[in-house]
Amino acid sequence: MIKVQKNDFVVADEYLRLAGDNQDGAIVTFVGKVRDFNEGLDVQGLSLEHYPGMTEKVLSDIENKAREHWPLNKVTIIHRFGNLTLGEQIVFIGVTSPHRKAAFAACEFLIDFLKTKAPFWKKELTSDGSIWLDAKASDNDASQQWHNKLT
Amino acid sequence: MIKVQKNDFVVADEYLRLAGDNQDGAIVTFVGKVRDFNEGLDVQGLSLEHYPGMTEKVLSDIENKAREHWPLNKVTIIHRFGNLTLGEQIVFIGVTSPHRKAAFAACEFLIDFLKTKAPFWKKELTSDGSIWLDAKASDNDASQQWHNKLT
Amino acid sequence: MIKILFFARLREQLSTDSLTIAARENLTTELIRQQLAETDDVWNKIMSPDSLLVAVNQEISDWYQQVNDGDEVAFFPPVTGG
Amino acid sequence: MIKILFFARLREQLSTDSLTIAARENLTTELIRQQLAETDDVWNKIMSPDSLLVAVNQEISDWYQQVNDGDEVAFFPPVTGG
Repeated sequence: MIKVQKNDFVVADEYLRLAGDNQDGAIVTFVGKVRDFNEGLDVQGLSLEHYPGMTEKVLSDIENKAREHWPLNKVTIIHRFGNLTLGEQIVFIGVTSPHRKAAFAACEFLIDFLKTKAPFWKKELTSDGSIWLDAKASDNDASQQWHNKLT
Repeated sequence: MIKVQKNDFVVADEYLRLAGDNQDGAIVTFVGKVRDFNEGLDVQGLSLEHYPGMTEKVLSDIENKAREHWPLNKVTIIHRFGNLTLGEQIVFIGVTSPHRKAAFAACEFLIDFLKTKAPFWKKELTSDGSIWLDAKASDNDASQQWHNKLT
Repeated sequence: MIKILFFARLREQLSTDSLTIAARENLTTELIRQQLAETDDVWNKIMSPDSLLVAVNQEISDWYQQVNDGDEVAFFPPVTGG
Repeated sequence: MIKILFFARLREQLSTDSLTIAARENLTTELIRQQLAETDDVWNKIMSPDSLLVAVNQEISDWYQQVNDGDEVAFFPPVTGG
């Protein structure tokens, strides 16, 4: 299930949706939040822009790619846009699988790929004003490492 | 926080306990459940025995080891014992960190080490009777790989 | 007609989120970029190919992709979600 | 006195979860294992060192560890939790 939404999500509800099947031995979830420091500036909030239509397509492609590589049962990807304050939830990734290794790998793959492929852009609101974030080399490296590992 | 308990846990509550700090950008959780097939036999439930006292010590050691390797904020490890039926939750691991790579690595490390170091033993109840599980080579491999990677 | 979209830093710096251009034979993503860059000095700087990504019909593309009448072409900086 | 504990398959096969033995000089985990293995044929088979783990005072140990009066020694099969 893929959702791109302005509203917050409730992890408890998402967990319940994921956890219903007896064939799954493993459930791995990731939540990314707005945190208070990034590159030395104190962050008060974020404005998140995205490309409606393309975002959903890319997330769906990433999910399909993960399913090619690992035996997954349920996959949930939720990403918010709009204005978010400090501590708010940005993104939820949840996967279930018979096997824990697959669940961990797929969950990390999904967030790594989302970070470098999905058309979202963050503008940070700091005490020094607002600035568009630059893409991080470490995120590109993470995505590239999967590429090397899986091909 | 380490808990070894007979009662079930509620992921929603554990998530709330983990998710309160604005310094954390990443929250990764793992839940392991009783699943319906293991080595070809259909599983109806598990009986989980442990070594009270030693279990808590080992889990605490594993947590400390994880904290030596990654910048973690909160760590929760919950493992149940006693009789569990199909689909029931067995184990919860949750970690928070400023960085997602650290959160993923530590969460997987904790469950991999728990599986090979913590004194729990599973007896599976199948349609053919009950049998003590043998340790899996794949679990030893997973634990050994961390050893090689981190030392 | 071809619909052109701009996102994030580009949208702000160009003070526009979309425009349309006429379709023509043998049009490519690179030719559209060049055409937009010729608008004025501001556009010339912002539409330079460094750190500029392009998508055609909501799929990430390269600079050699043919663009046809009715296509949607989007320009944006490297993504920073998650 | 030394407290001996058995868990899981061992506990079931030996039909006992604990017993005590007298402390003596230069006792080791291996010597306790041998002493228990000499009980009878059942114990001899079950206390063979293959796939047998030992902990002293709730810490995993090897077969050379000295065991003193008041220690707690546990024998069990490889762990299978998680």
